[in-house]
Parts: sequence; C-alpha cells; structure tokens
Amino acid sequence: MPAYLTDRLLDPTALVESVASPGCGATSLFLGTVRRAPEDGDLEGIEYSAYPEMAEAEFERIVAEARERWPEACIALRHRTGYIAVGEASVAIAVASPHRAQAYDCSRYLIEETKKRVPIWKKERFASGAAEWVEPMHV
Amino acid sequence: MPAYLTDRLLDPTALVESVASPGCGATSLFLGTVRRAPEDGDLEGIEYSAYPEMAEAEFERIVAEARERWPEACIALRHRTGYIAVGEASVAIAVASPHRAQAYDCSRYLIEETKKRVPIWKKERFASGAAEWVEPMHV
Amino acid sequence: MRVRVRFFASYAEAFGRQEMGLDLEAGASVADCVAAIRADPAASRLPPSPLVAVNQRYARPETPLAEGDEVALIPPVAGG
Amino acid sequence: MRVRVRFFASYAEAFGRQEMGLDLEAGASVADCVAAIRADPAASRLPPSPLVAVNQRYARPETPLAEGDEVALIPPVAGG
Repeated sequence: MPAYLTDRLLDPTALVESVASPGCGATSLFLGTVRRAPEDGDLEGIEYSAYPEMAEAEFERIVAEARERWPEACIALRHRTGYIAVGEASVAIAVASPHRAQAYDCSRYLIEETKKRVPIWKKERFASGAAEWVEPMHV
Repeated sequence: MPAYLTDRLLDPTALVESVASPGCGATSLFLGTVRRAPEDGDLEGIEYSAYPEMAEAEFERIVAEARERWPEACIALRHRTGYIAVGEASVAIAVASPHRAQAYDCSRYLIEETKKRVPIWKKERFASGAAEWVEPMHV
Repeated sequence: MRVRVRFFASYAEAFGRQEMGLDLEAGASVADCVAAIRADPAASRLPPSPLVAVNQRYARPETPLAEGDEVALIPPVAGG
Repeated sequence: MRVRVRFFASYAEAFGRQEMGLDLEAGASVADCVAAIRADPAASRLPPSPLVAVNQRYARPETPLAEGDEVALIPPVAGG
C-alpha cells in the first residue's frame, strides 16, 4: 500500500528505498515534523487522531490523482497518529521519478492535498498540562 | 560546512537529522541517483570527477544565495565523486525550514544551480567496457 | 431509516461520544441529518455548515442518505 | 607573466594532461589565454567559446589575468 496511517516512528532511509528503482533518477522526500515556534511556549508535542477508514480512503484517492498527473512516479506516504514529540516527523512522503521536476511537483501535490482533505486532527500538549485543539483557518 | 564533495555513500537519515531543529516543521530531502533508462543499454554506473577547489567554492556561493532568499533554511548538500553504480545517489540536498514552501523552493534552487554551475563531470561506464562522457545540451 | 453518526476530535469531546444512531425520514439529505443532530445541545459547538462525510467520502448538504449510511461530522482537518 | 592552466574531464583527456604553465604578455585577458592554448593541436576539441574559470570563479573573455592566476577550462558541467 502506497499510503497509510501508522503509530510507528517514520524512517527516512527505509521510505526512500521503498520507492527506488533503476529507472528513477530523482527522489524527493518530504518530512513534516512537530514544530515549536517561539510563540508556542512550552509545547511538548502533539496528539494526532484520525478517522482512520476515511483517512486511508482519502489517501488512496489523493495517490490515484497524483498517479494520473505523474504516471511515472513511485509514491510512499505515511502519516503517524498518536502522541508525537516536538522534532519528530508526523508525515513522510517519498516520491521517486525518472526526472526531478516530477518528483518535486508530485511530492508537493501530495502534501498539499493531505493537509486540505485527510481527516486528521491535532491536539497540542503543553508541559503545563494544558491541551488545545489546533483549529486551522482554512475552514 | 553545509556543502561539500565526498567519496562516501550518502546517508538520507543522517542528512535529514543534520538540518533538524525544533523551530523547523518541514524538511525536504532531494536525492539524485544514477539512473538507467531503457535507452541506456548496459549502463552499470557513472564515474564522477570534479574540479574540487572550484566545486566547493561554487557550492558556497550557491548556498549563500539560497540563504539570502530563504534566511530561515538550514541546508546540507553533498555530492559524491568517483564511481557510482546505478541506483546509488550522487547528490543529496537536505533543507529544513519553519514552513514547507521554503523547504521545497530552496531545495529546488540548490539542485538547479548545482546542475548548471558546479564543475562536476560524468563518464558513463557500460558492462561492455565502453565509457562515454556525458555532454549536456545546455552548453 | 436509520444512519450511524460519527463524531471525531473536538466534536467527539463536545458531544461526549464518538457515535450515535439516528432515525431519519426516508429521502433525508445530509442537511436534514445535520439539522437533526442540532437537536442535541452540544451542537452549539458546530459551525453553520460543518463538513460532512458519508461512507468515508465528503458529501454535499443535498446528498441523499440511505439506510445504514455512516455519516461523519468532520472538524476542520489539520493533518500533516 | 605566467599563469597555470588546468584541464578537466574530457578536456584533460584531449590535451593528454591536467595542467600546464603558460607565458602571456602583461595585461592579457582570458580570451588571449584561450587563443594561446589553441596553439596546441589538441585544442580542436574545444568549443568556439569554452567556459573558463579564473581562480575558481567563472570569468568572461575580457577578464584581465594576473601573474600566478589559475585558469581552468571547464567542459560543459554535468553534476547532480
């Protein structure tokens, strides 16, 4: 399966290897990591939850769209759920293709659509014990 | 040093970790790998050679330009020299930044400029024993 | 007809549950289903037009429902 | 004045060497240096306007040279 949810650590090298083939000269790996900006105070990590059946169905639809636009791309997409500490990756997208423009563009498409459409939610966890749902503005 | 030549295997995970920081939520890793297209016949690998002093000076200039355009980006760039077999990476570029647009755009800039400007050359090696310089069209 | 309604994330917290069964008139639409859900006082937490998925796919308010459908109220997504 | 000329990749093969010293008149430019290199029969391998670097930086034909400069003839680059 090219795209799924997981509760395990994401492994960049394994993901890159999973899409490699002799005909592909370019691989793009994107990692989204839990970030603590200066305004985030004592943020320690984020709890990710999902609507798993729909998230995986939506991943399949997004990957199918990407394959239609970039038929030569090999795609692997993983999204973690559960608690993820600052600095750890929540999402990893590897795309290999014969030439680099396809790899960059396809990777960008996959992350943009994932963020827009896949039913996954974040709850920020602070050292103080406070917890807050992340409510994006693009509702 | 953010950018240099090496004769060692490129390690995606190590490179990604080298640019990580808590304030960065996005990491883009680009790998250029030696590719065998159907028209390449019995290509086994490519011998990379460089003008090392100038290649590293040019890398420094390219990285300085990228930092001016994307001041928040953390950059690591490695280019292998010597013999590289089909499927192995010849170049790896890791960029971490607070947000993903910077990481993608900065990575793309670095690979495009590297290919245009850095004095590195390729000689294709075939199973037959034949060897051929790669002469790009953009002379 | 009966549908299964699912709540997630902040909506699950607001409603104090993750799912419920709901009886609707034959031919009811997604909008009718949302209107029925609004009978619950916890529904004040819902935006004017919440995102809805039917059987794991985003659906429009006018989409007709069928017996046994899974209707999910989707809070603003924040993956990645 | 004397400059050091370096050849790489296909040019090094064509010239059968990786470098040579070259005596030029004071005030000579990159173009003058390339013209002097063309005295070598191997120079038929060079394109009409080869890329040249002076002291590890790309230089234009009119760039003036100085004693001890490192002038490199750069074949079409193919990195990445």
